Amino acid sequence: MAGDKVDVKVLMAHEMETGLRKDAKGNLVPPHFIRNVTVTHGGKTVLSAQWGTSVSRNPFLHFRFKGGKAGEKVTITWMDNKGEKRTDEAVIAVPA
Amino acid sequence: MKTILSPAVAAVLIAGCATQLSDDEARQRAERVFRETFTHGNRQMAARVDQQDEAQALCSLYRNDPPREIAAKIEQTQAATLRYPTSGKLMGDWRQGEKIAQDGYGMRFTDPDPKRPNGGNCYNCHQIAPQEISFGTVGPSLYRFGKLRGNAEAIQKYVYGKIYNSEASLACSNMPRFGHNGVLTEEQITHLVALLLDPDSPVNK
Amino acid sequence: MRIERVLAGLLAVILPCAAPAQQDTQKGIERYRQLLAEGNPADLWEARGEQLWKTPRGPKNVSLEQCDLGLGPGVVKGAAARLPRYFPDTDRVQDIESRLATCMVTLQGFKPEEALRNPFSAPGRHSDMEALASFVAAESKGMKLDVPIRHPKEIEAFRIGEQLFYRRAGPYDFACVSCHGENGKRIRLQELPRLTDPGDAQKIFTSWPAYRVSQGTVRTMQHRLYDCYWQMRHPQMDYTSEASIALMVYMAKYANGGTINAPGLKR
Amino acid sequence: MDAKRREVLKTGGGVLALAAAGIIRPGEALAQEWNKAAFETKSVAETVKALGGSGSTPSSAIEITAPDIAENGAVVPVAVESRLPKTQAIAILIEKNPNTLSAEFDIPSGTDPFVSTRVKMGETSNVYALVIADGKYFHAVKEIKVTIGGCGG
Repeated sequence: MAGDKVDVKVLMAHEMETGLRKDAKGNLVPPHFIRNVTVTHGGKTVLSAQWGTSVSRNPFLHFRFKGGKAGEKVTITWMDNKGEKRTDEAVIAVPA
Repeated sequence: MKTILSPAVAAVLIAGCATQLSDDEARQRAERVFRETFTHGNRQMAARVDQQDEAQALCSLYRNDPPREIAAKIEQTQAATLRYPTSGKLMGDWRQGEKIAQDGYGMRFTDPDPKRPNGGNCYNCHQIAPQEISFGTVGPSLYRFGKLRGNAEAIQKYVYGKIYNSEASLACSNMPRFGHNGVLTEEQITHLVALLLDPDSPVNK
Repeated sequence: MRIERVLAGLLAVILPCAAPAQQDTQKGIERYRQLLAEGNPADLWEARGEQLWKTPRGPKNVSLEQCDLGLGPGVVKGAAARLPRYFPDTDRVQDIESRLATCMVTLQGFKPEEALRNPFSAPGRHSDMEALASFVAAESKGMKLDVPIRHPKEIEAFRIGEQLFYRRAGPYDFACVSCHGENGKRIRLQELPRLTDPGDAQKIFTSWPAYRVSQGTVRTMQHRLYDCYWQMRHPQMDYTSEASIALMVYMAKYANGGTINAPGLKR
Repeated sequence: MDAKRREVLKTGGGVLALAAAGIIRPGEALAQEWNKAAFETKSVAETVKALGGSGSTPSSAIEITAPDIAENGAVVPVAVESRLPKTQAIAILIEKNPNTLSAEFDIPSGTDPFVSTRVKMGETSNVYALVIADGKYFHAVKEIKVTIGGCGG
């Protein structure tokens, strides 16, 4: 069995600062944004993305891949321009 | 038994009183609560909202629907505040008028620069030039205002007066009294008159 | 609102209301909202709020799990659907936020000023209150709003809120009713709910807290009122003030019966 | 990663992951490629070049799903689906933004040639979906109007 098509929706908590916004004192806030997003499943990359500053704050990502089975893990990692990194895992749900 | 019962009776009585809180009592309590809710920041601003003027107080009291004689009184006193430009010129530059109509800046507690002129917020409530698709509908559409009415002096005076003090012609209008309340200057109002009445304004194209 | 009745003669032409494009604009905006509904970033706040709720914090190092939100200590399911309400221990009518602050003080040992210090987030600065309120509201998702207006203090709050709703003041002459007194009106492209119409009120009141795309964060009902007064050119509304809660009770009277759909997603 | 939440919020063969606020730590190895030059481009033609193409051809096999009007430019939903065989990458370009390229996605085999995300738009602009398929460059374009919302500035 090839497994199901998996619908992946991700929300990420991140400011996604453009570097163009000024703070209350009128100083430019330095850019701070996610540059890379990688999604893996079973050791295989199922999506990799490069982002600029114009991806919206608290980014949303939706895509689909084939071959995932209920109960298996999907790993999502992002890294921003300051080198901060975060990895989350989600389990593929049992089809309704 | 009596001693146990009496507090319950008392409670019922209190509840009875509260449900019968008269409008005047409710209003007095609301005034106190209102004054207690803006204790931070700019005191001048707080003083200005604490103290309603006559029109504000009457319109609040009658929920913007005053009886005919009260409405007439409001319109009379508000008409007496109308001041037309000393230059006699009522129509300014529609291009500047468009900018003022778009601009929502001014008089909020976070607005820092007192040197920047206040905006008029006109598009928030009115359709004006057709190019701006993001317009409000709280007020009537002003699209083609001058096209339909011309720009004779009488209509210029009417528009100027409406912006200066809307309640001079309509008691308890939802529209701020921009001139009377010191939101917009005489000159700014003449630019808005032009936006609505100048044949070259996009409003009338 | 009353119609223009003094325009006799001079300005008798009533304009056709809007250009034909208006319909398309409205459809475009609806489509925009429909596409956004696919993922609500408020879910992130809800999740963080749940974590905050369950994590021992404060000088007493206890969680908020035993907080009494009106249905008894530890009952969070359905509590938001009955707020604001009167609480005998504080002798006040309290909303979600004011009650959460009470629990932070009584259960966790925070000072009152600490509990109320950071209600509204700013870029780079989270607000625990926004997260906690999102979680608490979400725990009533799908339930019917049933705010009690029975206790004398609840009734008094309603009466005060009613007065405040119509109170015009400031350089713009605005009251709440200036924008929320008629059906089918808009500011720019945003529909304005008529808050005394159950049809509108039931949809609106029940969708706060909400993620506001224009602000990139979740905002609470307290912030909604604070922001309204800001737009009304009033001074800064005190957080959890009696007036703010009175206005909520007034709105809740018309919103009761609506289904909780919080945290919502708004412009 | 101790304060991490692992929850599956949606059923039906899908996952909804919340990469929520929590413990963040500087990344270790995992040096990842980021095409700085491409993200600094100021026009569609420059971006295509920076992504390795010499030009691109319009294609009706690329579908952009986005609103005609955005209520707020800070969050504009844009989805791109390609029906071009051997789609390798999808990029989203916003012509009138200070920097044209917004996002680029590599699509390995087994992944649908479809992505949906949200972008910031400074003003009304054409939005381009650029697709690299079988080594060739194709695009579709859609105008999205950005309106002034709320009570205005």
